[in-house]
Amino acid sequence: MSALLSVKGLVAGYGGVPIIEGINLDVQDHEISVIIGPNGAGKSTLLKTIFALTARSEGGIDFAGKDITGLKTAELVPLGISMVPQSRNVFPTLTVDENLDVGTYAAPPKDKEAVRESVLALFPDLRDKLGQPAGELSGGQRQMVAMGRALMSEPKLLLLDEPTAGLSPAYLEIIFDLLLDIRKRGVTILMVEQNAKQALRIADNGHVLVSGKNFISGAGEALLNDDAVRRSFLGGAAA
Amino acid sequence: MKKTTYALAVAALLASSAATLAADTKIGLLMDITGPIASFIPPLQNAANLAVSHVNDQGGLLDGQAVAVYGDTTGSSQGAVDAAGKLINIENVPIIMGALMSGTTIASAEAAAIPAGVVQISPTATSPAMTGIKDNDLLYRIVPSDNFQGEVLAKMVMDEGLTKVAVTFVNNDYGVGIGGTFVEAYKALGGEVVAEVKHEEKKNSYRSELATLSKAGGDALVVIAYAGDSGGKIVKQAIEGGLFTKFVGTDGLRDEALIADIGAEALATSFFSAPTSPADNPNQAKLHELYTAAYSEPADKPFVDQTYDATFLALLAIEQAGSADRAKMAEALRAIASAPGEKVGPGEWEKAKALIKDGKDIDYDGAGGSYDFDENGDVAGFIGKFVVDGTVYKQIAIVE
Amino acid sequence: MEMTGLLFYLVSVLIAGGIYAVLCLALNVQWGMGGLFNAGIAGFFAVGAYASAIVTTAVSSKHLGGFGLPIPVGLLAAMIVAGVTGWVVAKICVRLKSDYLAMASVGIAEILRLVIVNESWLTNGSLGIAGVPRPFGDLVHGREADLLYLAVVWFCVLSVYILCQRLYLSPWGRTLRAIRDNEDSARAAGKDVDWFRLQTFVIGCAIMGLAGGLSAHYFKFLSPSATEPLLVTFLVWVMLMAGGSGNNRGAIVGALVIWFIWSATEIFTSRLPPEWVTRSSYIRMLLVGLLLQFVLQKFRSGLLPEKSPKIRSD
Amino acid sequence: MIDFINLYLVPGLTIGSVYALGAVGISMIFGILRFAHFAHGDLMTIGGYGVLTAVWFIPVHPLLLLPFGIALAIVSALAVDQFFYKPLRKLPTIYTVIASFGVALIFRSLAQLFWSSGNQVFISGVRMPVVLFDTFRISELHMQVIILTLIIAIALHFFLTRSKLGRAMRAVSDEPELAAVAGLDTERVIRWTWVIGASMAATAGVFAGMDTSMHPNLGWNLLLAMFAAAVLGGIGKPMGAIAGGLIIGIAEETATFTWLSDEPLISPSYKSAVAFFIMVALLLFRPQGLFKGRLL
Repeated sequence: MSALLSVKGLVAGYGGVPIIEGINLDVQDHEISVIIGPNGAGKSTLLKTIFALTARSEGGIDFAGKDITGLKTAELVPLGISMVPQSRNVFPTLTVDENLDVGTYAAPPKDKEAVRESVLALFPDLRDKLGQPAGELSGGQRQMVAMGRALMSEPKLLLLDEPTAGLSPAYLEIIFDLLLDIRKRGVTILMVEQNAKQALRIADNGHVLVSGKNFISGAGEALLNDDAVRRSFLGGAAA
Repeated sequence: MKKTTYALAVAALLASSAATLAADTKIGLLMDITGPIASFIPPLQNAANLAVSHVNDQGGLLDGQAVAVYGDTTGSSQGAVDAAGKLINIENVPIIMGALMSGTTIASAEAAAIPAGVVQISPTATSPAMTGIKDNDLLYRIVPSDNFQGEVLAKMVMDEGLTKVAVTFVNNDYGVGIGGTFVEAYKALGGEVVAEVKHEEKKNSYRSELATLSKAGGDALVVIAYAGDSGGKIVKQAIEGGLFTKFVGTDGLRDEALIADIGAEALATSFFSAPTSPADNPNQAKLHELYTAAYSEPADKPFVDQTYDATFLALLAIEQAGSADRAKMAEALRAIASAPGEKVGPGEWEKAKALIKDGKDIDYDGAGGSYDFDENGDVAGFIGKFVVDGTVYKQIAIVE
Repeated sequence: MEMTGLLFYLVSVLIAGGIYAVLCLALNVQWGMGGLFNAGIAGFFAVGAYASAIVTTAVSSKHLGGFGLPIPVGLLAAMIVAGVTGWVVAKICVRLKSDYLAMASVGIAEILRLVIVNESWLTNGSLGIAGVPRPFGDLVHGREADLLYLAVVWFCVLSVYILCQRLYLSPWGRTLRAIRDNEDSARAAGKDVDWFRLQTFVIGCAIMGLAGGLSAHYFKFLSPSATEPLLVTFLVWVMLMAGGSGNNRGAIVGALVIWFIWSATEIFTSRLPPEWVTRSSYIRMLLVGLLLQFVLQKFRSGLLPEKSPKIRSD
Repeated sequence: MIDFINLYLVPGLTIGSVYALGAVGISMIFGILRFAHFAHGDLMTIGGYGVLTAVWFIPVHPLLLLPFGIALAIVSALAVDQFFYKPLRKLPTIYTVIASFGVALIFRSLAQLFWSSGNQVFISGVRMPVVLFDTFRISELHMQVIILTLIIAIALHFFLTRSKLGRAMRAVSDEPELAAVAGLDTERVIRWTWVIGASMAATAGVFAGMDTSMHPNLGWNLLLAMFAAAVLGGIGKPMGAIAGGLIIGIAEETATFTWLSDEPLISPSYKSAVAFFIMVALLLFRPQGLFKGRLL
């Protein structure tokens, strides 16, 4: 089985200083993959480079059997990739409904109304807030709007940059449950996460990044129980 | 490759100056071409060019042609000093006509012309401060200082039987100069200024100013501003608003454009003051005829007469001096401008040249007056009273 | 073109260029070191010019003044009054981001202009202040007096340059550049960013005031036409960008080069074919506008770039 | 009282409409391109001259020839964006601000080159105002200006909230990086921002020119008040800019009304300072503007 997303020898960074140096990564279809690692390891940069938001200097990216190296973000969205950035992930003065609508602009779905309904089915809380400016919502609700917006283009692959950053533990659970729901709908997820333990629990695959390089990859459960990973990144003994 | 092209272009430009024949004589025309009074300049450049072309069409200057070299003050002191400096040091002109605004005229005279010993003759600078400058007899102007027109205007208004007026003037050296003197003189004559409002140029609406002016109920509105700018707008908006029907204006307002814009009927009871010459002046009509023939546009615009005259006077001074020697200019200028002497008017270069050649004394009487300089380089001037007659202005009285 | 003429033209270019160099150094303190966008240079320049003129002229019934004080006192007053004005402005706007400061400073300059043309008791309004003395004015007359003034102006340029250079290299200057390049980390390092900015703005404004004073004594006559924003604010920006913002020597070189270009272009544009000559002034303005675009795009770091490369925060 | 309406309020609304239309563009450009566009006033001037030129050839009412001015302003705006602003897009925005300073000068000198520096009028002659209820006097032009501005404001509102392009513009203005993440074509949004900003600027320029006369400094002289209006309305809030423009216009005119005594509250000489004082007060006490715009 070939991977949905395949990253080979990716080098990227800012102003000539590489932040990620030769990353290899495969993301299988219909799976949740999570990237963990210490601060500054280049996790977000990897995500941004895949989505063409950061300049790539070397390496290649394949998506769904197609070489997407060098394509622009606006060209990736119609191919079926969306991303939810870590912060500033909603348009604050646009209403929730408008936020969702903007999600369809780059890749208009055939039946916009149906997609909207299915997204709202995933986030029923948003239904009463459709007319409210997104900036007035709580952090967790905003995360939902952001994910909803990303799903409006009916992506095959959803890139999430720390979806639980700054959220209360209660919301953390809700978001992780939602991710499982989203996967059920056939969307592949690649996410960067700080809450490594919880993330690895729901993940099919995990990748550990250390100072811009692959450290170790494996199944989520396997990584959770890996001694080296546990010592370095999960904080002490196994849970 | 590109560099070569640039170098060639620069060389060509420089060469074009060298192409000026040795016998030709330059005259410096210092004008506020860009900057706050840019809108007045095009007809004034026409007027100056007309004077130069009259010279060149009628025998030329000295042994060659007259060549006009412009300097742009950019309406600023820095630019004025710089432009005058270039005319003096690079172009090596013997005499400068200009500048137009008092501020640029005085700055260029103080920091460039006077130190270099170059005569400067301004057609329009009216600031009283010019009189007191230590100029070694180098700074001249052919308009009376503000004090004069303001005083005369006050007398005219009183004589008209208007004892209560509202006054508005544009907030620049022209408006404030005449306006201030007018108010003082008018009060001294027993008149009552019911409202006095200084206004900014180039605003869109002057209705709130007019509201203040009209509230006090004056007999007429005295407008000291330019027809092409705030003055015209104020008259128009006052009529449209039904606030005033009678206006008193100065030379800035006495512009054919005003009649064209407002209509003679609405201005029937209004009158205007403007510098003029002692007797009924055929020279003005003549200049206007020449100007209209050359540019096919009306000539009755502010300062066209004075600019032509100042340029013509400067050219006459060079001819009179017999060479482009700066040191001789002041004396020559006084000789050709003042009585006695045979009268010469606008466009009469051939006649003037012949008279000078014969060693006869001449006296230029221009379209804007007769210009007899006093010891300060000022002219006494005569102020005419004008009313609208059809599409033009008619002079009905003269005050000395 | 006789040689003495050329010499005196050069002298006048160097005097004006020197006054611009002072302005440019002042802007370099504000923008080059502090990253503060001051679009109201003309206002502070005007305040300085009027302060010095009022303090040094003889008694006049037309405006405030008649103090007849020595010229150095006038220049000092110019710096103080412009500095205080700058302080008031900075108090209001310095914590705002650059564009707001730009708009606010344009507005300040406009207000100052209105005050100058309207409050005749203070400034004689649009009629201007006559008889502003030149230093050593009684010593030499004629064009030679310019040589003396040239020395005075360049003495000031040199003094301001030394001051700016010391500021630049001092710990204060380092902090300032740190703030300019990365405000957040400077703030995190416990620097009182707003206070540093305020100081920068005030110092810059005071130096602008000095330049204003110098120009008033050069023209010997001061009217609102000495403070045209185009020739003061705009040109100084072009100069600093062309010279190399952040570099004090660059500021001086930029001032001289751009003033020379501005001044000398007229010698060429006035040689255009006759049908263009009456429009030559606009062509000159157009060229300067295009020159600025060229500098911004192809020549951004200027003739003398700042030595330590800027670390861009974005 | 009727004097207040005739001589202060209606002129205030008229000039306010001009400010409003100009401020919309400034606010949108500020929101989307994130820089203060100092050449916006001169863009108005260019638009005004476009119509003036059309009037010389086609002798109909100038307002009918508005499309010519709009077209000229759009072409000019897109050209300067392409050649002068776009190359600086990746740099700190302040470089673009400086560039726009230069563009303002370029526009002005071009206007002087092509149309000369004199004052030129669209329609000459005294136009007596329409008198309603015996005392209410309003000129035809002012009525046209105010009504057209209202229509434009309503159309703009629907455009921004209902159309895809309008929403995309607001999205880019809100969070440009997120808009890029969402795959929006930012350059296209920028182009449309210039199109709309330039159209309104041209309209405002024609209104201002018709009310008085065209001259090369027309727009530059209005710039400060338009900046104030944009700040007042909240940066990146086009509808706020409309409200801000009207408020500034009315404030400027009515500030000279005899509110407290027989003397004007503020001397008319200081009228142009009113906009600025409002702006400073706002920066001090409510920097996000009246309508919660972005805080810079």
